[in-house]
Amino acid sequence: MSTINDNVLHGDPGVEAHEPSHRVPVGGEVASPLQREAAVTIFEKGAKGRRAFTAPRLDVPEADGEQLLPTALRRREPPRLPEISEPELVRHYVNLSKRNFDLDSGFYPLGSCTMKHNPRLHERVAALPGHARLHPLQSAEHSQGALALMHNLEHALGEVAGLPHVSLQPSAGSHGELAGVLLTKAYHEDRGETRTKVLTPDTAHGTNPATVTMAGYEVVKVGTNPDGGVDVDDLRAKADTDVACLMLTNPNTLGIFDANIEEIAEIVHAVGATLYYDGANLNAVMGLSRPGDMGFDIVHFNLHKSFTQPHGGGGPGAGPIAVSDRIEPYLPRPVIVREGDAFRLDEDRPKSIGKLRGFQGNYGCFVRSYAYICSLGAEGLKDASETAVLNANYLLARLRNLDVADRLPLAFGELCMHEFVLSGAPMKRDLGIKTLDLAKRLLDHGYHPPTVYFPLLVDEALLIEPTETETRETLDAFAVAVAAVLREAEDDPELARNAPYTTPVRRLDEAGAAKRPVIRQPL
Amino acid sequence: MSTINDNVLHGDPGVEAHEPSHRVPVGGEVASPLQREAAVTIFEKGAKGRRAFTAPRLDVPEADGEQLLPTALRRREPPRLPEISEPELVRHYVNLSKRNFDLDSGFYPLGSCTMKHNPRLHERVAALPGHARLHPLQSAEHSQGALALMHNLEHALGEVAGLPHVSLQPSAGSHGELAGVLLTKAYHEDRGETRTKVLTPDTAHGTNPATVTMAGYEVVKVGTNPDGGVDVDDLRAKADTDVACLMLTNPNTLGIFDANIEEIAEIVHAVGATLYYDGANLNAVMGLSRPGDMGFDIVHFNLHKSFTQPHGGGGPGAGPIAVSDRIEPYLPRPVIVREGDAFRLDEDRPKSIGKLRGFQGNYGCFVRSYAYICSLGAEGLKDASETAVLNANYLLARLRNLDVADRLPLAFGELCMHEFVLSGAPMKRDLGIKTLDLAKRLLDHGYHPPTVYFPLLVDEALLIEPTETETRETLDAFAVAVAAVLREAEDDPELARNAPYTTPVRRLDEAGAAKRPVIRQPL
Amino acid sequence: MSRYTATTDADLEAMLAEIGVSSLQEIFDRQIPAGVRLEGPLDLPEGLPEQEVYAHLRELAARNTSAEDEITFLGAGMYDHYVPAVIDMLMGRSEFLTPYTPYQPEISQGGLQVMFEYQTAISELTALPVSNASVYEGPSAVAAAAYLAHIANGKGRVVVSRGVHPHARAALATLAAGYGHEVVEIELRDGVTDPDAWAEAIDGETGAVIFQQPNFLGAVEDAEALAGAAKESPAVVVGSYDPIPLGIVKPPGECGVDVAVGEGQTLGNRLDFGGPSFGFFAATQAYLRRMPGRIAGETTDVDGRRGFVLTLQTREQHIRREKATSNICTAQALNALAGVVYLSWLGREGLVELGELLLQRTHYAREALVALDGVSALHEQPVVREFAVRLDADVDAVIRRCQEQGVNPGFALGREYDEFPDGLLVALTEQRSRKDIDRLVEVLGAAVAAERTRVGAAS
Amino acid sequence: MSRYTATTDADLEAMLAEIGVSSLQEIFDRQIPAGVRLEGPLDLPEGLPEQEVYAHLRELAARNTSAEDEITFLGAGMYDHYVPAVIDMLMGRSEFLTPYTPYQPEISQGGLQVMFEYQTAISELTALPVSNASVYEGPSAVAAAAYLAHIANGKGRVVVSRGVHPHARAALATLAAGYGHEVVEIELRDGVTDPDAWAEAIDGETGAVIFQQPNFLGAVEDAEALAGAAKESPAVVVGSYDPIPLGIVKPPGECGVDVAVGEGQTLGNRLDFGGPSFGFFAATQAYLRRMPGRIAGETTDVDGRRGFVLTLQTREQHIRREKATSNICTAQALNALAGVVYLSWLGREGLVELGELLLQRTHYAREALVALDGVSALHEQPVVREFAVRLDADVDAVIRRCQEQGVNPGFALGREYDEFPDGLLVALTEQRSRKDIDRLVEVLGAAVAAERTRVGAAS
Ligand SMILES: Cc1ncc(COP(=O)(O)O)c(C=O)c1O
Ligand SMILES: Cc1ncc(COP(=O)(O)O)c(C=O)c1O
Repeated sequence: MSTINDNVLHGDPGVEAHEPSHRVPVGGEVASPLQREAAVTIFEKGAKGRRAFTAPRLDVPEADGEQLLPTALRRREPPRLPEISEPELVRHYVNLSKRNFDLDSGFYPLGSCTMKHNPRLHERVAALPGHARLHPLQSAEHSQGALALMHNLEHALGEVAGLPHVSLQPSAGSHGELAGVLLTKAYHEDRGETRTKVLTPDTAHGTNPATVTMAGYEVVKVGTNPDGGVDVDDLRAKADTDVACLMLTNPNTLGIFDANIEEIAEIVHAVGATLYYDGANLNAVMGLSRPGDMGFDIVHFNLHKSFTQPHGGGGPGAGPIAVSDRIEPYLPRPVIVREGDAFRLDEDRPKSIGKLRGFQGNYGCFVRSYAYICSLGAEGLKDASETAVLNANYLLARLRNLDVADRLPLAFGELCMHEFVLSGAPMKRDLGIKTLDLAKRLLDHGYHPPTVYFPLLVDEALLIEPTETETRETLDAFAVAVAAVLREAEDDPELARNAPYTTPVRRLDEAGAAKRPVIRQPL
Repeated sequence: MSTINDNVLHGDPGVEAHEPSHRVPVGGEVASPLQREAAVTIFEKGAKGRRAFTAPRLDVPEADGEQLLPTALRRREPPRLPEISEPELVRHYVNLSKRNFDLDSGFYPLGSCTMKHNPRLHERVAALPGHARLHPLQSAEHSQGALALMHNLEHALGEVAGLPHVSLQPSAGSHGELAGVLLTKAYHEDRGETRTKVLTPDTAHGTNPATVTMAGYEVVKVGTNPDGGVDVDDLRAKADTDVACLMLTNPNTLGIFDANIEEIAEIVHAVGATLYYDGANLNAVMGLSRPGDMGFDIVHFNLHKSFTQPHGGGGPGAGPIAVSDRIEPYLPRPVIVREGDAFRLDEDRPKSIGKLRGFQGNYGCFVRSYAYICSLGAEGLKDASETAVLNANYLLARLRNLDVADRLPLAFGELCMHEFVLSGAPMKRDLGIKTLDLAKRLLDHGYHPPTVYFPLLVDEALLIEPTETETRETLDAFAVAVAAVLREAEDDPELARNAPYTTPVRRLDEAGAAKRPVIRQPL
Repeated sequence: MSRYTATTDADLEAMLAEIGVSSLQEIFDRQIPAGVRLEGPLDLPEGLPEQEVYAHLRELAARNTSAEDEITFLGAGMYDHYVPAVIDMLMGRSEFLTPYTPYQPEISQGGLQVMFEYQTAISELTALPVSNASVYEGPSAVAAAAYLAHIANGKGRVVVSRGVHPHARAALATLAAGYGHEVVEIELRDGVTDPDAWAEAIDGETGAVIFQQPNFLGAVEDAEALAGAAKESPAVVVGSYDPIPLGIVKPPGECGVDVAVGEGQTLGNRLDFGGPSFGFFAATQAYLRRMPGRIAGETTDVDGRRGFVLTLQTREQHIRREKATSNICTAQALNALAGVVYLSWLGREGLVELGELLLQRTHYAREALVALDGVSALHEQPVVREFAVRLDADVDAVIRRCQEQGVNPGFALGREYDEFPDGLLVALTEQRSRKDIDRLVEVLGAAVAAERTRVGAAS
Repeated sequence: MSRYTATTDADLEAMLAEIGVSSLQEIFDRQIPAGVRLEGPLDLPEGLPEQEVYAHLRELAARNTSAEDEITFLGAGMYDHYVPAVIDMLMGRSEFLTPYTPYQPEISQGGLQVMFEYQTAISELTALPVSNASVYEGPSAVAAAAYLAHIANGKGRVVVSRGVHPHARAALATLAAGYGHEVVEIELRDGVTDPDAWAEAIDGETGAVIFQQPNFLGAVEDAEALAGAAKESPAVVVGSYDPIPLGIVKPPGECGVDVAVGEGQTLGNRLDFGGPSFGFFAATQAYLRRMPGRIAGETTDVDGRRGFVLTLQTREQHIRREKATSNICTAQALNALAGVVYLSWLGREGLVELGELLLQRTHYAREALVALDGVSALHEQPVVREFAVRLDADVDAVIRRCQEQGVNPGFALGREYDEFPDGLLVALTEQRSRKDIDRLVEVLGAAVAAERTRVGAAS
């Protein structure tokens, strides 16, 4: 049953085709604007002697360079960096940028990545010199603003997590995971226990098992039940006193909130293990349900997901962690200490696991996420999660009501949280196009495709996360596009199999790239 | 004779065609990325109640609004502005931006417009709060930095012009022209003279005659001699004591430096008229030749041309003027006065023509142009003009050596200054494509075309100004593209006549737009 | 070669060969007469590395007291409104920042559509059907409106209220001196344009009448009455409007105004010590073909796609030359972009909320100030975002005292109005909170008191 | 609905109907067990308008003393280099700022090519053939290099010079505690890694040896000798490099280093109170398939066009999970973009000029400081951009005195090195001119003198 108007339903502007009266002439020399530009690297541009940099004058008496740095320690030939004027430099990278799709240009429902709007206010405040040119070793007295900001952010994150202590230090989600597992190790070792295993569900993100290995534990997989939650029996069977930790994402990467979370926590705690919350999906539950209240001991946040740090094409991010009282003594150092109205960094933490990285973490990300929290407040954060879940369920329903469901059925459950997983298996069987083909064809419609082939336990998985900052019209249009690809494939599956057609490059030879890696420009 | 290598000559990457193995399927639904997006305005997006703005709380006791502003003075219905969330707003305008060609993306040889590189440093310094949030009525005591900057800029511009006094006030070139002609009027009136005519050559930019009319003078046209300079005999015939001024561009819009400039100045001054320098082409002569030394009384600068203020798609700009001693008393007020180390604005200028606009002019542009002058210094400005002239002559030679000259001959002279004019008349006659067609076909090659159909005295004119910030490779590639269009037209002129094909929209119905003007969105 | 040029020695050699000259000098020697060649270098400092230019410009900035450095109530034509961050980003995009005027519409649809949207927004704001794509700024827009009247009806007399911004009146006078018009100024009475003097001044030779809304003293004029008074005359009725209050103040199109102009700085543009901003210029249908400046219009391409072009160009200098409606060429496209983005950001409800907030805060500030000893109302008219008071103390001295305390209390009216030597004009924006107002009250009260004591002691 | 969401009441109603639920609450009630639903609101302040968030963050910024507020010689791992304006612009472009990791190469060629160019630049800089696309930052990169050694040779012992940044040694220790490695620290002698102790510590069970170039005291190590000492052992030779001096200092690839890592902040990234920046990670060919993180590779599309993809992904967590070479996922792509833009901006000649300039200014500063009463050299080794001195006065007190004069003289070595309680580490960048150095000399000289007087007087 559709309650929205037909224009929205059928009038996807993204595919309203204009039949040009003059196509690019056959045999003509000019391809589509981006395709006609062959990729040329910066090392292939410029000319000997060109430069964008003007060195400051040597304003001190010149000493003998050989005296200051003997030849034996000196470089013989300068690195062959580009030689290029500023205008060329600008054009090169501006034109490269045009070969990227981005969130400010279109819908980006990449599941598990929370591609929500990145407010520009955050870039403005992060660029204030008082933040941007603050040296990390500036004395506490001279960095009170930064320490106060971090303190406030810690409080806010702790409140969202429902856990009292926060360290902002880790650099990303996976770094937070590493911190969390090392905290678990320190906790157990401090109690004289040596544990060897960490449990991860088969829906877990790859960083979870990879982290476990790095921290010196063995990975033990836990199964998934028919509702998409943890197989509690399997968990019970595997939870013994060798187990240090269960790492869980909740809602998990299927978009399913685990109905048995309380029981799971009990089982894990009963054997003395910690319960670790992979916060990549926190965007579903802010202000609605708190990991601490669910029984989690350690939580990481991806500030670049729920808290709007722009993804930057693969970072930067930040992965703060929140922990319970019993984990607190082991937190990375330094910790921020408040004394009256003043703040300082405390390095004197004898039980600390130490440091995961230099200085105080990715402060620039803290500024952005803190600004976001200031903008939204308690109500706004809750609204964000509610709307994220609403949008996901709406898109799911739209797809269902466009009769997409028999080709792309929901993998688990009926409703979802902030994201959902469809299986492309029937589509592959009936139409002969794979999830990858669907994804590539969506590129021609101007969309970033959902996450594909993850989570692993769903055949031909398509993981869709619209986020709260998208409009209903966008969701409608996307649903129509998916339906259109399926419809088109009924007539001619080759269209999708050979897609995309309109992108700067088309399908790339990834196998060849891996077989004969060319990972730098030969000069 | 070509001294550059063949790769550069023949390997224009802009048109190196890839023959796609799968074109957009015939009858397929998806056009090229930008063409598939139908134009949708911001007024057609959003939904009732959406918003990007959060109003500050009412933090004062609420008074009765009707009391404060009676109904009779009140608006009944709010204006129907867009209702849109911030993410939608951002996407709308980011996507609109992608429908623009720009200088940071490619070559922009638009003659008479000096599309030189806009350094980003200038945006950074202009955005410093001490400049950007300075109120124009701030007291002199509290705006010493701004006044010093303006004073320094006045000095630098005066030095480039070779004239001692500068007013930064006018908002653009044409505004500077208006100032200049009004100054002339004030000068003559102050001497008890009433003059009625202003001379402009037929190569003059349209703003010149338009300005003359606005200032209450009659336009008298002066002819052009076979070398592209002022027809001195014609000038001599028309220069009488009714003439208030001769407005000249030198080099003129043909890119020709007037060989008779000294004689011209003599003739004009002999009848008591002023000589006005339209500085739009100053980029040819900075540090090489000075209008003041040529005999000009009044000069305007286009800071958005020679001095890198970005054009902004049609402004902002700034049009400062420099004048000789005898014109100085009439300068717009206020003028900046230096007293010891302090600066102040002097409004007490009894002979001043008054004000052309509010406050002190487009200060934000002054900051950028001043930064540019600081970066380049005397040598750099000279290098800029030398290179601009070198690049123009090189491109002219490249075209000639690619055998383009018989279809697109140089309109006047042999060499040129910073720009040159080709005539498309032979091309039109021999190949059946007009200058407009060539321009439109160049769009498909990824270039902004040169200025077309200006100056008016050249048939099918093509006015090309490469500027100094382009590389030799770019000039080579452009020359190859022009040659390619001509070559292609020999086989099939329809290709150019129907071009462009690859732009977001193709040729537009301009006549229809003017006949039935739709200049706002009906709501 | 500078960092912005790219001609290496090898390039130069090859290029000279291609041109067929032996040196760069030869190119100039063959074109520039010897008598006007500059021999020595320009008397300018040496060029600097980027970092040093930055440091120098930062040092200059530091010698200014900006709206970040004090709590400011300075307005008088430009106002310290908050500029949302999206505007920085959009104005900074190369695609908007660096192109020329959209002469090639096929590759300029972005800028052209922005103009079209801008025109729509201004048309909505003013309730007038026609808007151009921007003129330079507010005061010169007033002069441009009078020029439109001049070419429309040829009458030689302009009647202008002294409630119009002094800079606008000055710009009008400067321009009118060119084409020889008489300008008659009408006094204010009780803070608004004297209606009797206004009506009396308008006659059959009056080509334009001009008022400002709210006027320079912050007072909301009875625009309908002012426009009505010109009804029987040939005059074009021109209103110069502050756009911010137009969410709540009756728009020109509903008051009988023919041409509405105004300063666009408040719409998403920075103060920038006075510019660049933009002027808006809207009119009734009758004046469409007399408008100055660019106008974007909707049309279709050869494939039927919707598109936009510069239209009605036969008004313009590059086509019509001496017969053009104006000489304007480069205008303020980028600032007008900021304007339409700002209006979209505020949105339909936001503009009204902003107006109501300013109305309330301005009222609060006015009441609190006139309650101070030595401060009284200069007029009692309705005000929206700015108001005038009289000080029983030297205004400049009081301002100086306040600035020493980090508060800029406003504009000394005596700088522009001989008739108000004791006047202070106080402006509000949404960035001045109640706390800021309370601080103003405290600081101004103390400054007035101190100044009176000083003078009392001296006498 | 906030300003970042768009669900109007009408939308909500329609959407719920489409979903087939009666309320939003129902969606949650059906999924979240009652016991773990949060009943009350979060204990957080109310949301604020954009302008108030800006004002608040500005107020916090004002409580910091940044490198704009004082003349700073603070370094010790991060340095106040000038960040060219082009970098702001490029990092601010939505197309670089907002996409995810390039999982769909067809629409991510911009980011992928940047990675490829970045890898090339780092490879050139280090003279090593293999670079990944970035890791988090410098100190954790050192720990990651040791982990690479661990998975490459399985040896349980890491030998690390105390010239390595204390934070890097800490990160190494933290990580090594996880997989159970022993870490042995080697003392410094005369400002550099004690060569004898170093050589002695390396044995057949040593999986990695790690030094820093220049080391934490600013001294240029004999990298070839240090690497040479490990030649006979199974150890992976790891060097942690400051990239800025690599225009003039012998690169790791010419010194026998197997893995070169380092802090990338100096390459076009802001200080940002410590991050985000990036870590670079380069290696010999032998370690290509042990590298952590993303790697971009060149390939072609079905039409033969050149293109770029993420490659060798079987190293990575999302494919290999517990068998991955690292758990890293989100790294520092945008900061690495800044890095390659910065290196291109400097260019081949610029990097060398910058190095030589720093070498000279650092020498000048060192000579001037050690000539002061109460200041002496902590070591005599060659230095490039940073050096250590000893103060005959309480270092913290001296620093405090200098800061009161607007000069930050550097880092108190005692904060990290018990063996150098009197040490001060002074860093230069191209933003510190001779004038700044002279001012440092003046202020530091006075501060040391004053502090000695105070102590003398007290005793
Ligand atoms: C469920 C889950 N866990 C962990 C991560 C890793 O986070 P990061 O990329 O911040 O290291 C991700 C990232 O995609 C994720 O989706
Ligand atoms: C020769 C000439 N004169 C005057 C002008 C007008 O300058 P502006 O656009 O700054 O008003 C131009 C602009 O193109 C020009 O080329």
